[in-house]
Amino acid sequence: SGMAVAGARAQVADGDPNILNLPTHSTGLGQPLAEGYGKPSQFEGNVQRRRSPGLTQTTQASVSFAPLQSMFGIVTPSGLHFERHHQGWWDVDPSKHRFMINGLVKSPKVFTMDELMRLPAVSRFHFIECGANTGMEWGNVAVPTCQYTHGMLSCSEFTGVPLVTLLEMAGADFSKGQFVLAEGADGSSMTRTIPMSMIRSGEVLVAYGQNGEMLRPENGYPLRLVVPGVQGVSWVKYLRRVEVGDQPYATKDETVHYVDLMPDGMHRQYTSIQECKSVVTTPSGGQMLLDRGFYSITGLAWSGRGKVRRVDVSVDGGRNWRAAKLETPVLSKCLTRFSCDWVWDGQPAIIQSRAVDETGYVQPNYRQLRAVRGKGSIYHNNAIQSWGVEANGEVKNVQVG
Amino acid sequence: SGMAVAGARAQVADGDPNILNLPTHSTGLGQPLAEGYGKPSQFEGNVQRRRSPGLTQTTQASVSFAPLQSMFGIVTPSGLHFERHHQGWWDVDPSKHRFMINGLVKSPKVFTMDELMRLPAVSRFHFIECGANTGMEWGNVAVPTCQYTHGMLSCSEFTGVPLVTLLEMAGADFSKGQFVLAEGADGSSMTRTIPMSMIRSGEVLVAYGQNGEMLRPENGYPLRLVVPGVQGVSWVKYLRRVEVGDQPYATKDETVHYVDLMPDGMHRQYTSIQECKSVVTTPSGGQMLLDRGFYSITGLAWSGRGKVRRVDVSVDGGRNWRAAKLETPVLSKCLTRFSCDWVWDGQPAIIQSRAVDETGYVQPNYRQLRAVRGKGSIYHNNAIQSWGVEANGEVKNVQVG
Amino acid sequence: AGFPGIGRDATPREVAAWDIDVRADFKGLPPGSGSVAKGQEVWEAKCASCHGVFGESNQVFNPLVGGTSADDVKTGRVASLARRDYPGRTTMMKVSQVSTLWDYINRAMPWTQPKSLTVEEVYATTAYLLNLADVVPSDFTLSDKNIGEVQQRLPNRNGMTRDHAMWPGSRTPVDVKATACMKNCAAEAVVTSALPDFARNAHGNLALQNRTVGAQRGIDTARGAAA
Amino acid sequence: AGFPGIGRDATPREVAAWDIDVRADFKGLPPGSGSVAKGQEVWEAKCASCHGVFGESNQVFNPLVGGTSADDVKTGRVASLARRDYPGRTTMMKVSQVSTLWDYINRAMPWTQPKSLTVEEVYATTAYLLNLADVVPSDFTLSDKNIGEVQQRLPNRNGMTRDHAMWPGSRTPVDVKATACMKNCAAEAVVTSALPDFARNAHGNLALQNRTVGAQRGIDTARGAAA
Ligand code: HEC
Ligand code: HEC
Ligand SMILES: [Ca+2]
Ligand SMILES: [Ca+2]
Ligand SMILES: [Ca+2]
Ligand SMILES: [Ca+2]
Ligand SMILES: [Ca+2]
Ligand SMILES: [Ca+2]
Ligand SMILES: [Co+2]
Ligand SMILES: [Co+2]
Repeated sequence: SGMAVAGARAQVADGDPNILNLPTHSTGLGQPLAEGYGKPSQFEGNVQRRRSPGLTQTTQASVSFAPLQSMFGIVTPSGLHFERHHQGWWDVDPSKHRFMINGLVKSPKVFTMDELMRLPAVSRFHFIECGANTGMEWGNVAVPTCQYTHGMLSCSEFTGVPLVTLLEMAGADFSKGQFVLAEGADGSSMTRTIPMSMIRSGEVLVAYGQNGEMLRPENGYPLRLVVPGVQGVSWVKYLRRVEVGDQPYATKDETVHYVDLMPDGMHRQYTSIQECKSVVTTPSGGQMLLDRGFYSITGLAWSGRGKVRRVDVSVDGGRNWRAAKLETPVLSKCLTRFSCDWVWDGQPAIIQSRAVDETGYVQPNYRQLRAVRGKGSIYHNNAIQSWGVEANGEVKNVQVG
Repeated sequence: SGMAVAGARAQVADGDPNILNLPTHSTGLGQPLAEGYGKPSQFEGNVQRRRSPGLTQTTQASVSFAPLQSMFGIVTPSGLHFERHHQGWWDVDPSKHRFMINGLVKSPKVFTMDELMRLPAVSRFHFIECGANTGMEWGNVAVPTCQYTHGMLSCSEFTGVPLVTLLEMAGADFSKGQFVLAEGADGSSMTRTIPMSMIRSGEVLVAYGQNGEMLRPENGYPLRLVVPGVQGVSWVKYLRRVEVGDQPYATKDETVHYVDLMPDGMHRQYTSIQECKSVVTTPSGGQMLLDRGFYSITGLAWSGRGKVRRVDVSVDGGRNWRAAKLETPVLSKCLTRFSCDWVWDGQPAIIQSRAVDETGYVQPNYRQLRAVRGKGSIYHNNAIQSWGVEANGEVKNVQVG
Repeated sequence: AGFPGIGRDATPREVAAWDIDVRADFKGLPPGSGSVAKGQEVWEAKCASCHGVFGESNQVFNPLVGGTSADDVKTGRVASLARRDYPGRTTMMKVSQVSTLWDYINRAMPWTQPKSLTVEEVYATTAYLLNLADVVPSDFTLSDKNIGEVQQRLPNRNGMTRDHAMWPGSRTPVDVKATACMKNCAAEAVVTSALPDFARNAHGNLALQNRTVGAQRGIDTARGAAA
Repeated sequence: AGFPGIGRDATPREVAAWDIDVRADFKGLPPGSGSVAKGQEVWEAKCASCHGVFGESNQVFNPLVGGTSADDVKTGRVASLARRDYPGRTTMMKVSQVSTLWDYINRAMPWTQPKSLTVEEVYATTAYLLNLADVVPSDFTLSDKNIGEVQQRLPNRNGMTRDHAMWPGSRTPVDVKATACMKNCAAEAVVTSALPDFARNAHGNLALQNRTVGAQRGIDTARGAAA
């Protein structure tokens, strides 16, 4: 058989030595309080953010991917939150950080972190996905695991002040001011245009909190714009300024990058919303089933347009589908964990998931997506992902047609 | 005036030097990808778990408290999850860990971690609170900050297999088997009785995941019982065994400890459910308001009997109350974040919060609680917490009557 | 719903290796015995360093023995538990089941070598503790045969109740009933307890226990109270 | 709702220090100018080490220049963008607004010293890049006066559309419309793309990139493909 790794079911005639011989931890005194700030088990050393070799020329304009294949539920531990930097990251002194509002406002304003953190805040669970997530796969299979195919995706509880509150304090002109420019304080001073309609809804946050603590330095400490449903580049890190204007700003990362090339050579500009998407994370590419028998296929689904309504799973490459179970709570513009029973009979299989959101949008397969958008876009690849299970238990990234 | 710390509103005549002189991070190249497993900002060094001096004689039978005063939203970052050990903690090798079911079952069973992690899992947000949380305050004010008064409280997204599924696999006798003993694999081999009614509802989990990653070693890696709504000691860590029985087990931590002394000298045994409770975390004891003006009073509310229905806030020591805003989602047996606007006029104030749960239970004040339970219980102190704001901005832990 | 390939039957030896609990009705108690004299020997060798020769030490853990009386042995209620002036609560004051002592010593003691005692040593140290508390005489040998009788002499055997609403499934109504008054409530907002100024810094400098940015700072308690 | 005590008016100097953005309509562009010749000087001193003397380098970042033609300057559409066989996409092929170049060089370049250039240097390096792409002649001086005309020669100025459903508020319907077929769907479950076996280990050993316990393991790709 092809089962290279023995399932951990070691058993001698009258019992497993791991039971019969009591382990040291059952017969000794353990460690004193860990206190301070804790860290994962030594046995979790393989669960790390990673770069994709050769993807970028520098490590300051680069990406590290979250290990989705090893994660549970919907919350991303902040230590594993994906990174995307355009000019490196900084650990900014929050006592010196300032936030400015200018442009079409009655009076431009300056806020300290102390002041921002005194204002009424909200806490909301949202996904963040890089617009280039799965971008390496537009043309063909390029990378082996879901860490690399889908790992520019994370989900956190963000805490911050609705931007609309701050704009109101500055006396923003909400009728002329149809757009907002958000600007970071790092070297790239990342700039992106956000339409006022999103801000007015109260969804866009000037956030300092992530999963109960402050943002991590690599994710924008001490201040980041949170733009639910919109690609990560708009979630400006080290946020220093918001300007209210009457037209979009055509910044570098909305004119040269994060523009989607269509087959006719036209680029779509200001593509922002992350359309409905899903991926099976277990089993997934680069993994190995240890044995036949029962498995729970699980994965993540999300939509930039609201809630996930349904996820279907196929194990025959898309011919037949079953509705998966969705974990509650199902939240808007947030990851949703799904799962589906499966008994593996040892035969080759192709596992897929397909998400449907509350607008009725159905996640497309590669054929459907490429028919409209071709293969050259880089951005916003939300095609159905296929994992091929081989008879020897190896699971591989494949595309089917 | 008593304003010892200047609010960070530094401003020279024509502008703040932190704006006029661009900071290094705006004019240089930042750090390369952090990759690996990230950590908080260097400026967050004060946000740590801490011991309360003199509370325990050893650091292996001891507690470290979560810094609630510095946390946002409802998720506890796993690095700040409170600790309570009875015989120290261990980093158990998951490949050697086994889980056994015996007692009133058709056939006793053994599972490896590999096998448990193949079964259908659920992910749910729940609070965990030590039954002794706030225990130092039964008689009088004993500790200065909400880290020490309420910090044996955390909240995570837990992932695991419903225990009922595993009991069904073993053919448990659900009619005779009204109780279950859960047992850990550490030196203390912690044991607690769980009533079958809770297990049958599907709520009790054999969990391995916490906030998207594996449990932390100090929280029971690789396997922990999750018993929503019930005090932490029942969430047996390093879980090795569950036995189905027809009566409770009268273990040390349900016969000598975690028993609630009543004024008549009687102890309540098997006190398990954490009744409805809340605490204002900001501003809170040991903090200092920097200035008069607007503040958002925020805190946490929870109930072991279900959802929080309402939280009221008082700033005059309980004479008048206003309904606070509750952050969504409001989940069962989970923390709920509340907030309430407040403009501080510089006068002394006493801040309190009072939670009401979906059963209609109202969190009591000290007078009401002590009238029934006296002052000697140690456990299950869910009284309304008072924070006294002095004219100089200092906030102190006080009790009022 | 079946889960093919997952889990297997435990063998009898496996169950025996782990099924060590001893219940209040003594289910799980292995046959055997141990004398107070033997218990004293084991105690002095393996227990006294932490708990003191008479189980009185407060160094490593709270005292195990003390606070019970001959009268408590008769009534099964430890009278000092109802006193507000009694200094501490020992294990022997609280424990209501002798099985609890046996089970816990067997699974968890000695602290640095749990599960290392022989069955006789567990009986013997349990007997020794019971003798220190005057529950059994000095010449007593505790065994699976007489442990039921000893239970009938445990000072606090009648001191526990399950008649409360915090035991799931109990039908007892909630004991503390507050109401959610909103306006002009009957609160005497008089401070009845607060930390004395001299204890300001007893938990360390609170300025270092709060974030250095945000709505508030920690009080610099190293400085002493403000005027 | 007022928030007394929070926030203050920004001073004009503060706004000036940070309000550096230059919009497509040149709002925000400071007056000034810079020649191609000056640009070449600055370029060779401060830019060429990373981007190559002709903006062609792929060492530190993707090539800035290349792939545009004189015809593109006329049509405002870069023809090579519609070709599937063209090797890469340079900045100059994609950029549709000259303001974007000015704004980005001004805020972010040079990479290790962003915001260090004078206004003249920004005009000059922008002019130099435009000259490399044959948008302006070698003797050109770019200024706030003529930049609007230069925009009319940018190769890809007509190459952008906002007519799609992913720009919030757009009324364009969603472009990709799939349906959720459940049974016997028209899927040809034929593998059309997969990693070749020789690339098994190209991302490192996947056994070390998966948890060592759980429903699955990582494939030991250091070993080579299984038979
Ligand atoms: C090295 C120190 C140490 C030694 C030696 C030791 N103990 Fe303990 N013992 C402790 C500590 C600490 C605890 C409290 C554990 C906890 O908090 O759960 C404890 C708890 C106990 C308790 C339960 C008390 C209670 O109220 O929870 C008993 C009974 C006990 N020990 C008996 C013994 C016996 C019998 C021995 C020798 C065979 C022994 N101990 C040896 C440190 C020790
Ligand atoms: C030390 C290396 C380095 C130097 C020196 C440098 N650059 Fe860059 N440049 C980069 C990198 C890396 C990027 C990509 C940044 C990103 O990913 O956002 C870049 C991006 C650019 C871009 C945008 C290209 C695109 O498609 O996003 C322009 C235009 C540019 N540089 C011009 C200049 C000019 C003008 C100078 C000199 C004044 C200069 N650069 C000096 C490294 C450098
Ligand atoms: Ca929320
Ligand atoms: Ca859930
Ligand atoms: Ca098998
Ligand atoms: Ca048993
Ligand atoms: Ca002020
Ligand atoms: Ca501007
Ligand atoms: Co990106
Ligand atoms: Co506890």
